[in-house]
Amino acid sequence: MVKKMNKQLIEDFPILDQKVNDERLVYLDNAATTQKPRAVIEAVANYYYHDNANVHRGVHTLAERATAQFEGVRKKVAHFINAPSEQEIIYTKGTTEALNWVAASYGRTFVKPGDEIVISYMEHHSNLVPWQILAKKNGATLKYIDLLSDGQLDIESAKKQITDKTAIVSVAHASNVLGVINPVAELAKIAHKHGAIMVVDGAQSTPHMKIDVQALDIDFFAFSGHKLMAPTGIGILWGKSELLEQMPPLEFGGEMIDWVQLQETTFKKAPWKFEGGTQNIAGVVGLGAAIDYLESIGMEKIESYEKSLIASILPELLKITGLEIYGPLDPAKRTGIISFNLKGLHPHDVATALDMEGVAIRAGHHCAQPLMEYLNVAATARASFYLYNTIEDGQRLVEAIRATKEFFKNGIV
Amino acid sequence: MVKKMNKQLIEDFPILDQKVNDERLVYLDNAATTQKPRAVIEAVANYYYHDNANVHRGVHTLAERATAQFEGVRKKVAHFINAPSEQEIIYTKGTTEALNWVAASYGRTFVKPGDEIVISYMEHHSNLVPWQILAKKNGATLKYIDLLSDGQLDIESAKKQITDKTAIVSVAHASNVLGVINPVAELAKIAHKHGAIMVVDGAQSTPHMKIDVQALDIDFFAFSGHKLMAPTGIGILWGKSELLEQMPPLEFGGEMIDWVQLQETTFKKAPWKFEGGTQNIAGVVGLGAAIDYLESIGMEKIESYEKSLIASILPELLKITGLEIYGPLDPAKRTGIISFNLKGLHPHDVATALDMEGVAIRAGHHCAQPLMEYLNVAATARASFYLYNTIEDGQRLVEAIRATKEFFKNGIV
Amino acid sequence: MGLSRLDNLYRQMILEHAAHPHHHGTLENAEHQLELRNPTCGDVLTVQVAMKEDKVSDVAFSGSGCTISQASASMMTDEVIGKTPAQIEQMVMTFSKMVTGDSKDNIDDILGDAAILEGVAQFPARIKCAMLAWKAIYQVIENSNDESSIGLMRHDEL
Amino acid sequence: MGLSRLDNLYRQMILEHAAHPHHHGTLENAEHQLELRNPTCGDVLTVQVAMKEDKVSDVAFSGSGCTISQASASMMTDEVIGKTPAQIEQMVMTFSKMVTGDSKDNIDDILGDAAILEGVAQFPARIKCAMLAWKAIYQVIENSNDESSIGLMRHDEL
Ligand SMILES: Cc1ncc(COP(=O)(O)O)c(C=O)c1O
Ligand SMILES: Cc1ncc(COP(=O)(O)O)c(C=O)c1O
Repeated sequence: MVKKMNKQLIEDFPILDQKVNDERLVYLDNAATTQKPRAVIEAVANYYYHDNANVHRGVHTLAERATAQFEGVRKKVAHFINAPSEQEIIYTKGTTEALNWVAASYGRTFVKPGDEIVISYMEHHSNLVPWQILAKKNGATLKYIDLLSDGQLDIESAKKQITDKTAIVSVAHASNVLGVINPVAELAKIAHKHGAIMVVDGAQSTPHMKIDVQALDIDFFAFSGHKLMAPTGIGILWGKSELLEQMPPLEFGGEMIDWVQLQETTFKKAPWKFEGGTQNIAGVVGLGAAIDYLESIGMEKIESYEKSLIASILPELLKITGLEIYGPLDPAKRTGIISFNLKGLHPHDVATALDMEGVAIRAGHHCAQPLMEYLNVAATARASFYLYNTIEDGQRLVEAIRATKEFFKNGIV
Repeated sequence: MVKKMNKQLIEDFPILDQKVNDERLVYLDNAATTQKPRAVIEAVANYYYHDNANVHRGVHTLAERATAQFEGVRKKVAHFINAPSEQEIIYTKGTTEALNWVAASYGRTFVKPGDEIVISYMEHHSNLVPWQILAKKNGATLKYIDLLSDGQLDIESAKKQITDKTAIVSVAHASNVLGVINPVAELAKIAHKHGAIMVVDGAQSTPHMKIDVQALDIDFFAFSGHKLMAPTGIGILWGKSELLEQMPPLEFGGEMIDWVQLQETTFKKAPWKFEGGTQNIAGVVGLGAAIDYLESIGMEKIESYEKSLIASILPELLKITGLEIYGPLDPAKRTGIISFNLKGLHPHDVATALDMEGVAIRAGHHCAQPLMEYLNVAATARASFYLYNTIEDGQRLVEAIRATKEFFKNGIV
Repeated sequence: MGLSRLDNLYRQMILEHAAHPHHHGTLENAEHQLELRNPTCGDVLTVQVAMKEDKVSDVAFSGSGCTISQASASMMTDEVIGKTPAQIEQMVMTFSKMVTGDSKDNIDDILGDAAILEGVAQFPARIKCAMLAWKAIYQVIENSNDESSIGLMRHDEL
Repeated sequence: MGLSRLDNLYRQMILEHAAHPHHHGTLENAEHQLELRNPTCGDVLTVQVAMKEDKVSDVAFSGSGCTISQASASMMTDEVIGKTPAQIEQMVMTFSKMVTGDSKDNIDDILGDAAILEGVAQFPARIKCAMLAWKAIYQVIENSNDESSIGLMRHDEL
């Protein structure tokens, strides 16, 4: 089934049907951004070809059509992550903006001097630097949860770090380096026990598994459209409405405004109060199409397909001598992200070599410099899989790594 | 010539070739957002079909292609507004975000208690509320420049309001209601004489005329892509590099970061330090295509075409008894925006009636509530023209207004 | 087609109400009052209510607005006099469903003449205009324990 | 094609420099020093310089990095010894133009063995790696009035 599903799927992604350096492209940089199915690209184009107008205030027909689509996607997103209401769905530029807004609006309003903010060593800079800045501004302390030796979050360390002083716990649902899935529901319980709120960076989980913000019992959840087949420039912040109602807006102007006088202004309620200026309307339409596409397959099916893919590729990679893999080796505990290093070779050299073989991976610190330090590496190579990748893609990766080793064999040791 | 240019042009805009309420669509809501030529829609689609990848950090071929396009557009934008360097070009979500960033970053850093911020009565909420909030936060005073009776900015009032206490002057280059073009170069001179900086909201000027930020001798300039045939969700903040270098970033994470340690972070320099998280890459590509499209025609030609269009339509509108037009009547002093009211009819009723005739206009306060109060109206109807509009479109507008008057003749007085 | 379709929206009775609105003005014996703004178009509407034996005994509205909002306010005032808060609540819900195109069940019974605003459902941009007065009376009734209250209409509500 | 194209980048001499870099380590008599980071990949490179009669008399580099950055650093150290600041400035500019594909004019004359890094121009993602050491020596020379300095490499510069 897995194979068949994939053969059909690939035809939906014209970009994959190309040669790079004379080899068929194998795109394994999905943790950075994903490719878009024809359905998404065409939804955006069709919006511009037929319905484009500014939303909300228009009285004319195109404006009504655009507004209906724009607000309709809010419902769709709410359903997609099982939010209780579409009025808790805020459009943002992406995960980074979403997390920054939580830190700058909720954080600056409610974090007091002496409070603690707890994150983990595996956070992406987008879920780290905003908290650093907040801690500095508000006189709070930023604390880090340790990792176990296989890269899993150390829940015992979490229990120690989260105390009655903790105001905010913020952790990635899935790591963009280690591929590990974190126990956010468990963390949320601990956080709530101490009166803290639980923020979840869903950038690397939402594309790959069914999200249920109510079952996780968390307070804020952020993700990016471009990592789940939607256009660039659109992301989501979900928050509990009790919290959203208490938060000040951050960008002023346009539809977020209720009433302006010369020296005073009142704002709409959430989600609109956060959406200053003309939004990325076509991006929203594309996000709706991407969710439709993913749901037409089914998030559970996507998750199990990716797990089976990883289960078949990991053992092949492990056979390569000198190859070290970061994160847990049990496919049940991880997503389709595999970070690795080849002994004696810098990941940049590996990535360049793989690119010559048509295999697109990433090399670097993956916006997780503290994690690199924690792992005691300068950088890693990272192959990240998605739904449209096949077992053959995994084989191409393995072969390309072997060829790379061979090429450099006589070079540096 | 004007006529011929237009006939060819219209074919570039498939959306215009449709019926709305059984009438051929006449789209006159361009001040809200503009339609996109096929070249822009296809540039976005082609980006997704061939080159889509995340920018900057990638070592592989697609990432290089995406990065080259993304950074290439920065050069194009710099040339488009005659900025001295592409490193002064910051990607934003749109004008609203751009102006908010100036207020929140430059403003909060440099405005002192007792300082004054000077804007005009005709500002869009996006160039008003951010300054209101800034004034409150920093203990400054927000002051307003008066308008002349025909809606032009009163330069004598500007000279009175701008004093040695003034830290920031921020004015629209062109009004989104009155259509009037403001003398920003003159204002900049006054501002600089008093040691204030000059911020210009270019949302309604950039689509319609050649912009030269150096000739205007201003300090910041903001505009939105979607108002000049580019996709939604992308805009530009230009600022002088001496100022940008002194400004703190506002959104943290991703490519804006230089180096992260557990409790400290350093940032890249401008423009990158402002661009947190994955940007609207496809939007940037589309903006590049829109600029190419506009420049292939020529901004001077666009301006003169629109002026000739307005010159032919204004007299026809003025012949309609009971129709009041806001703003100066001299086409040399205005852009293609015409705000009006029909005596005894609410603009919402007018807009609905016009929509039945296939004529898309806007009705409301146009995010300029203080201006509405200043004009002593609750709302206005607004027809706004662009390059692809024709003299026939203007005639359709005039006929539809006449028919509307007729329809309501026996209704309300 | 053109303007002929407008007849569905601007029925003669609606135009008459807008031109000569009923209960337009202010009440001397107002016990409850609410001012609502429609941020989309700048309309302001004030509704005043007097109650007797838990029923609306008198009502008035003031403020400017478009044909639809004025006519709807005028019709609303006609219909709510003599009604209990519970009845009015049901009327507002029914009206809301009618103009959003959700359901036309019992509109004539429950809304009386105001059922003529049914045509608004075909003009989604005008739903807010039609709802303004009904939203106002609803909030007055909800807050009728307070002496007087002021609120803001938001396009997203109801 | 595959890995065969890699030969354009990883020429034998480059691999040898990377495996056995020249002037790797630290100087005892360093007068000027600069640490540069390549934020893209996490590489850190320290360059130390000693001057005599306005010429570079000795140079060393330390830090880890990819094949390209290590080989480039090694070649740079070979080439700058005995050169004046003005000459080094010209070398850095020439190297920068070469690896960005701008111009190959006089690369052999000006850059010596380092001209072999010409192939980097076909691998835009690796330009930063090749530039790191040259950028460092440039900044050391520019700041050579200061006793010692520390700076950050930014991918956007040069
Ligand atoms: C004069 C003016 N300024 C600012 C804006 C805000 O632009 P945006 O909504 O694209 O952020 C607009 C557009 O509505 C405008 O007309
Ligand atoms: C775990 C994680 N958090 C946050 C982000 C930031 O997402 P974006 O760049 O779309 O804002 C990313 C993606 O790079 C990520 O992988």
